[in-house]
Amino acid sequence: MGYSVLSLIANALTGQRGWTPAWRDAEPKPFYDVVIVGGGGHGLATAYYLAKEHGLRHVAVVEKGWIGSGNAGRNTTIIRSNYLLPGNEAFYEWSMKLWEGLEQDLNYNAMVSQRGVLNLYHSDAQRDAYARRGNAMRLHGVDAELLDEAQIRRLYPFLDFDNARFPIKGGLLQRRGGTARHDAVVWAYARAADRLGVDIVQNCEVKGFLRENGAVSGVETTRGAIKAGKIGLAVAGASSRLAGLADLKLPIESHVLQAFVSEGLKPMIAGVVTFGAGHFYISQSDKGGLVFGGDIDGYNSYAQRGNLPTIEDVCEGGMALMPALGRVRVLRHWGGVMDMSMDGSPIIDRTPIAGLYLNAGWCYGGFKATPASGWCFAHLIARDAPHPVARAFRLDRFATGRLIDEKGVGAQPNLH
Amino acid sequence: MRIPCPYCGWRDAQEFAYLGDATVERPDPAAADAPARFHDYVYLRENPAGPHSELWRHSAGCRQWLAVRRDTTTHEIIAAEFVRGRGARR
Amino acid sequence: MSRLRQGGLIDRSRPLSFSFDGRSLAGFAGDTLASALIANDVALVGRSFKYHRPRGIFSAGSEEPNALVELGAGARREPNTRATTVELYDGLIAASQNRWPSLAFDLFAINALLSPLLGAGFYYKTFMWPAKAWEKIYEPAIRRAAGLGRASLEPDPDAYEKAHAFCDVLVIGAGPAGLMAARASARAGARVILADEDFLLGGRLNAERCEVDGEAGSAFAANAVAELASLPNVRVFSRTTVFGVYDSGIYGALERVGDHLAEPLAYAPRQRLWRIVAKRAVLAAGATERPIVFGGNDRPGVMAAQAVQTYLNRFAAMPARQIALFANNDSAWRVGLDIARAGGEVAAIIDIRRAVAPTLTEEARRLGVRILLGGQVVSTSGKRLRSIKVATEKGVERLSVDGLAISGGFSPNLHLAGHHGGRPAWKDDIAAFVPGRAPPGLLVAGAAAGRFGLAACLADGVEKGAMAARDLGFHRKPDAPPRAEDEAAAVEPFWRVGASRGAAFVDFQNDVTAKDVQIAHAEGFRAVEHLKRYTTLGMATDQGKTSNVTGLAIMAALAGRSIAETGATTFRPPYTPVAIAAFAGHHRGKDFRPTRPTPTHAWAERQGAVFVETGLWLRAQYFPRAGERDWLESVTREVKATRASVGLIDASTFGKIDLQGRDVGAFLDRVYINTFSTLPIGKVRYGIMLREDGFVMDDGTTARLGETHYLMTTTTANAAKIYQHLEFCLQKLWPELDVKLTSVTEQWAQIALAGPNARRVLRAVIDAGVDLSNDALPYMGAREATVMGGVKARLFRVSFSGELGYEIAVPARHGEALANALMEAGRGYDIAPYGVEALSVMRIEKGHVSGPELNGQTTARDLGFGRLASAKKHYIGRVMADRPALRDPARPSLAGFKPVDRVSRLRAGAHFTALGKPAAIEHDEGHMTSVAFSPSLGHWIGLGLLARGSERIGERMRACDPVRGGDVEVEICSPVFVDPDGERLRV
Amino acid sequence: MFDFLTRFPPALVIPPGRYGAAGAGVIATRIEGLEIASLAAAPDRIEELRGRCRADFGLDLPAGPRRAAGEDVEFIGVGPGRWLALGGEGLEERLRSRLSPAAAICDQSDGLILFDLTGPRLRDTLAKGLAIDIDPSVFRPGDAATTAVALIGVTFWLLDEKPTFRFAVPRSYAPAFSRFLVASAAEFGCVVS
Ligand SMILES: Cc1cc2nc3c(=O)[nH]c(=O)nc-3n(C[C@H](O)[C@H](O)[C@H](O)COP(=O)(O)OP(=O)(O)OC[C@H]3O[C@@H](n4cnc5c(N)ncnc54)[C@H](O)[C@@H]3O)c2cc1C
Ligand SMILES: NC(=O)c1ccc[n+]([C@@H]2O[C@H](COP(=O)([O-])OP(=O)(O)OC[C@H]3O[C@@H](n4cnc5c(N)ncnc54)[C@H](O)[C@@H]3O)[C@@H](O)[C@H]2O)c1
Ligand SMILES: Cc1cc2nc3c(=O)[nH]c(=O)nc-3n(C[C@H](O)[C@H](O)[C@H](O)COP(=O)(O)O)c2cc1C
Ligand SMILES: [Zn+2]
Repeated sequence: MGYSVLSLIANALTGQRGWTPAWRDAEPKPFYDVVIVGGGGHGLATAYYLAKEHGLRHVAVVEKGWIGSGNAGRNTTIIRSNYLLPGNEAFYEWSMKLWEGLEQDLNYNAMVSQRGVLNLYHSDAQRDAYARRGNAMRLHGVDAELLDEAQIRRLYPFLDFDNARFPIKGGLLQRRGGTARHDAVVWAYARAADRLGVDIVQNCEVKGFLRENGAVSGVETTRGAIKAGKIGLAVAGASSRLAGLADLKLPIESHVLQAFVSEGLKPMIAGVVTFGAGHFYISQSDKGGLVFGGDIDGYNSYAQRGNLPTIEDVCEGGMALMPALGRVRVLRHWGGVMDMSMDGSPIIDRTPIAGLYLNAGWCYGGFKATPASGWCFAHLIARDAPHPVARAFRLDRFATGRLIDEKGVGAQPNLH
Repeated sequence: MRIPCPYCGWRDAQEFAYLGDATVERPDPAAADAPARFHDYVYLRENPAGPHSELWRHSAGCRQWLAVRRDTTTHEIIAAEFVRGRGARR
Repeated sequence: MSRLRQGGLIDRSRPLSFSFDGRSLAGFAGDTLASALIANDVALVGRSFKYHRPRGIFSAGSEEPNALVELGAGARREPNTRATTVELYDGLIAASQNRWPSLAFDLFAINALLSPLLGAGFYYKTFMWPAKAWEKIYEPAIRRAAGLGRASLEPDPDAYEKAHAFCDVLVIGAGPAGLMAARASARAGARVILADEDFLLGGRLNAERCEVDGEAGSAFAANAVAELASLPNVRVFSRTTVFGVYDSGIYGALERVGDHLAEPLAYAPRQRLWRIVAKRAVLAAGATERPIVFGGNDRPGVMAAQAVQTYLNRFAAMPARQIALFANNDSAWRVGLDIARAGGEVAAIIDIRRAVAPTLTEEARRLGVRILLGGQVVSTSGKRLRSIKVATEKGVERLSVDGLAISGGFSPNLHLAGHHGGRPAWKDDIAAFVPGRAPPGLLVAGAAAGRFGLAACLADGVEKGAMAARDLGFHRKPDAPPRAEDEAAAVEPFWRVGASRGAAFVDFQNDVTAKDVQIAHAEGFRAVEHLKRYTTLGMATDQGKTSNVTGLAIMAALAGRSIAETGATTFRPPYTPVAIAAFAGHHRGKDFRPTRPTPTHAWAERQGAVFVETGLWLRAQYFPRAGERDWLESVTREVKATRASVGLIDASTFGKIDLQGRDVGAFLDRVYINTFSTLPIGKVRYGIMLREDGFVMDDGTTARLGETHYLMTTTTANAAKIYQHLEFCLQKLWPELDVKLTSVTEQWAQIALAGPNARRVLRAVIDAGVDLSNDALPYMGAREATVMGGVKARLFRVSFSGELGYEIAVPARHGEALANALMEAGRGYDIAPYGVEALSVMRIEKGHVSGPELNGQTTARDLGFGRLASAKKHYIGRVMADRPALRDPARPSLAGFKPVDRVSRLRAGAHFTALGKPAAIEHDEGHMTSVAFSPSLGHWIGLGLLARGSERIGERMRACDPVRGGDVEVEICSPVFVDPDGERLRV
Repeated sequence: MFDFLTRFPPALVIPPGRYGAAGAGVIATRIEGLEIASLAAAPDRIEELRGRCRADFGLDLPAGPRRAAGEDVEFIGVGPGRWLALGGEGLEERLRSRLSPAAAICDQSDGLILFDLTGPRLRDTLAKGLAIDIDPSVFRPGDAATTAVALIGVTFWLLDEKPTFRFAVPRSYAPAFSRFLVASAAEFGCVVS
């Protein structure tokens, strides 16, 4: 059923009996034109755009658990397109554009909220680096403003301006940045894809690949073999494991990133704020919880949980930035396993194995990419050619040297 | 997480800096296929779900580089030893 | 007053006064805020999250979903505080929250009327039109209605700290199981820590009428605690919640040191965050009672049966005048009996079961309590509970009650056992989850392990405590567990009254009803985690301690699955919410990170320096003088003075690494792109280091002090990183090399003296006999010497400023004296101390690269060091620097820039685009990295990275700076603006 | 944060005085007059160095994080093949003349600031920063450790059972260390002399 005020009223009057599943819990069929592995945001968006933009009718998404159980369901929901390097900026801006029309396109309120993303700076050098980035954005036609301390004070008067170890000198603001309700994005894509005939197969873990003449021809799953014309991997933190099943080694390490939510509070923090002198960023969810995070723990992990040093480090950053947070309590903290790529940027590319396509390496920033990642991955799979805005995300860039290293820290994933 | 430094004893992982995969060996830069081998050395690291050999430096302690065996699914530390002297040419 | 005349573990000799919503009330020491409210007959305590329904107190512990208050005022205001865990103190101020204008009359209560519209997921289905209205209208309205309490916007005035503790066995929870576990392992000789979140230890022993070893339970607990506290190998922490299990036996715990006081004691923190490193742990956290789901089960006056028992026995407070009980298990019967024995009026014990142990029914009858077997409460009424309707075989009956004690059974508090991802296992006989695979070293005992009888808990505690100790080599035959009885504890799984009317709550705090679970089921959100995320079941501040199991049991029934198949959601820390400030401890404000002063800090301060944070260091930025209007004027003066005569700056923050050994030269050849093995003794050379991926990592100078002795300097920012890198090379890559590294950064104060008069000034401080002539100490020379009458020193004739320059290093304690001596010696030359700003101006004038150019994205060729790289040797990064994209001649490379209109100001971060082309990314050719106002040239200058920059001298470009509204036409020039041939260096 | 700390500029070591609650739970004394040097030996020369130390100083270089003290010099193990030496005037020269080139010797007398800490509540205070078990049953006189306290790298060793702990703190971190110490000891009363 289509969602609208009317459908809500109709159901309110009939005791909520009219609702039907948002997506079918499909049984796997023996063959699909395309099988997407991974029912996170990226996999589901890919399937949706394969069906919608490229007219594919036999597409399945296979997910080892429940959809959204990976990073799509556990990220801090920040969306923005404030990148520095050309290979990135055009792509993330395309994603931003898709976010801006997403809810109407999918008939689902994913609470895309453009409340502004503010990156604070604390030194002249940092200001210049942000100016460089803001200018790159503006040259791309993207909104960016460089604010000074007085402007920041007006926006967030309760930051520590007067007793800070690293004084706040200003910030880079992208007003179009903001947040989206992460789980809803997954459900919205699933529902929209399902309506276009995509099979969403949950509790179906890929355990291996079927091979014919060197090419992949299907997947072995916990629910049997599924043949496929093409296979797209969109398994976020598990990319190395899946690629390993096809004897591919990727320039990726899996690391844990933690996130935090506080108890619910009345509105306090309007947009997204990031601290430039420590590892801390924060926003407030519509429910009222302060959602925040910081640096990755910094060691390879598949455990989906982290440790106290990072938790303390994040909260130290929080207190340094906003000493009014003191009595706000951490309600829950958790971890997600991410693909940290060797230059901090993603990969959307064919693999050396015919029929196998790769969408990986999103590090801690792939949520905002969800729409464009799906869009571009669908394009690549359907047309066998990279989408123009994702052309830089090649797998061979490590060999050619065309790296996209926003931070300039080199092949050291735990520093990206 | 705590790591048993062979010199200092059990210490919080916070005292250590992490570098990752300890199994890669720096190739001979003079080899004919050095570019390909360096590519693999710099960019392709082991990333197993399970026991992993990895480099940690006891930065806040004895400053030694350690090879630590650790399970990436449980964070259990299986063993730790100095890299110096381990397979080193004397 | 509902306070009983006698009994309870409160101290009636210590009355306390407090206020709730402005009303002054009284309680006693030993009360919680909740028990004091009950004793004052306050039933309405808060409003619910979504529908703003009136709510009272439901529990007596940290599982409380309803009674959340704002505690304290002003900067100390603490939202969402559970009244049930707040220890009462004199002067306590509490206020209800999430209501407007008042608790009794709340306008948002209209939401309750809309509740048919606001079912699970309603917001995903609407508010989409028009698209722009979300941020402007819908979202702000949703946000204002949501949230709970209000955080203070003022800095938290209290102190917090962290601490570490180590033990053999950590026992979590000091109920019967925990006390026995602690005693057993302590008696065996283990180092034990016993922690309990309550201020009174004993757990249920303080709440139930029971006997242990012939004593009242609470007395037994007090004695056991006293024994433990007296043992040297035991530490007892009360008011301490163990909130998380981390790796390698690290447990996070929060001690509320001063929360039971109006203000923390002077010099004591409010809270202390403990990292407890335990070889073994015993989780003895008890069990939480579950409500039953039926229409109107959230009304003030409906309370968990165990909570009623706690208020009665521990706090001597009777929660209501006429109380009915509604249960599916034996335990609630004893609550009814306790009420009756204490003189309360029990309206009825309603049990869904038709058969109940005769011991219970007989005792109830004896006390004159009415029994309704096979009965179900189908509805309730009253803002504060006035009556309930009960359905039995005989029909529906209305009972007038102002209290309803409910019990749907018990859920073991196994949260901590699940923190490493182990899934709990369902046990039908007790209708509960018990711990599955627990974190390594963690044992579970007592009710937390699903053992609900007192004797069983005591015995289990002894066993687990002894087992933990034995595992660690402490062998001692454990004492027999104390004598006690296992009361009847039968239970029949029952979740929800199917035939009930009105909103039936599963999760009280998030207002999740049985209907919401139904919607989730209909819409396919059937996986427990989908159920949780779609309905928000279990996501409130109580994390579903009372609601999760019920919710998933209802889903299981709808989906036709067993509870075991349905499974539970993931347990995550913290067990109860922890203040952000506690995790931060001392590290806030100026103590967020250490501040590192330079050796001449005090001297610079006396010179009037303005300081700037450079990493952890605090360095002099510039030295303003009276009459100067702004920093630019001061900096310009400092540069002019230095270039005209002489200036000095503290350069101690550079990393200094001492290298000794036979193979240092060979080693340096492998880590620098240029050659150092050939460097003569007494000489300094500039070097570039690459990362293994071929990009520049750092630059700096290295001096050869002896045949086998070198001294390297690194940039301030990279000092630790380079040291680590060199250690890596030596320990991992080339252990055969004889090179010993020692950081001497802290040992030496290093002052750079620069300007045409530098030699003259230096002469005045250097001890006699040191030849400073150009021949004896030429440019890039180094030597040891003594200064100021015998202070050992090292002289390096190097220059970042481009002037005749020396860096003089002395042991750090002499840094200040050296600065003073140089100032004194330079007085006749108008010597000027200069700061990092002037340093930066001079290095830009000289075209020296620094942080903004060494940004990790540039190659040696980009920066003009292509020719420095030796082709005759291998070095780190060489192979990868040869990749095609790194050799691309179109890469941006270093060039200089001047504004065409010389009065224009340049700004770093501007992008270069072709003149006459639109300012768009297609025409982006690089960016300005560093700029300065050049006092030497009288206009702004810049360094930048521009595609083929070095080949385009003389061309003009736009420097676009839209974020600052600047757009300046610039001319490309050599990056060296001053003294291109370096003549001034060599004089 | 304790208000009284805000009176002191973060770049300066907290001056001598009494801080916090009444009493002297912790007493901190800055030690001056000792010279300090670092020793670093190549792995294949450690035995040689040991021999020379034994011969010239009558001391066994500790093989682990421990202290070996003689008449006029003491050695603290800080890593494999690495020691700190402490002694009276001319230490560096004495060491160099007897131990070079078996070890690289660097003067650190100015690089490290020494504090002696003692008092009945010292262990409780140190527990607020040290992630190391310093219980008397575990950490005994003569034991040493190099670790971090409140983000500050330190080496410390236990001199006696009173207990007196001696801390060597990098010079530029001494102010931060003193702030940590005074804040942590405030509840027990802290005397800085
Ligand atoms: C704590 C945290 C905070 C973050 N914050 C942000 C943020 O603020 N902004 C932002 O832009 N990004 C953020 N990210 C990153 C972002 O969440 C991810 O980059 C993005 O979600 C990854 O894409 P995905 O949604 O498709 O991944 P996922 O949701 O992880 O999808 C991958 C799916 O593949 C499934 N899968 C794995 N193996 C198999 C198999 N063998 N067979 C079948 N299925 C399999 C998994 O179960 C999973 O559901 C954050 C990440 C984390 C962990
Ligand atoms: N008859 C029944 O159905 C039934 C059911 C459950 C319990 N009980 C009774 O309850 C008692 C159970 O004994 P027990 O010792 O297992 O539990 P308990 O409830 O007596 O004690 C648990 C203690 O752990 C503390 N605690 C919980 N989580 C904590 C944490 N994270 N950190 C610090 N402290 C924490 C609590 O404050 C409490 O004091 C027995 O007397 C038993 O008879 C009876
Ligand atoms: C943006 C965001 C907001 C969240 N808000 C809450 C919340 O209000 N209450 C809650 O219990 N958990 C909240 N969570 C955390 C989830 O409960 C859960 O921990 C997270 O999605 C990771 O899943 P896992 O813990 O099941 O592994 C939130 C998570 C995110 C990403
Ligand atoms: Zn160590």
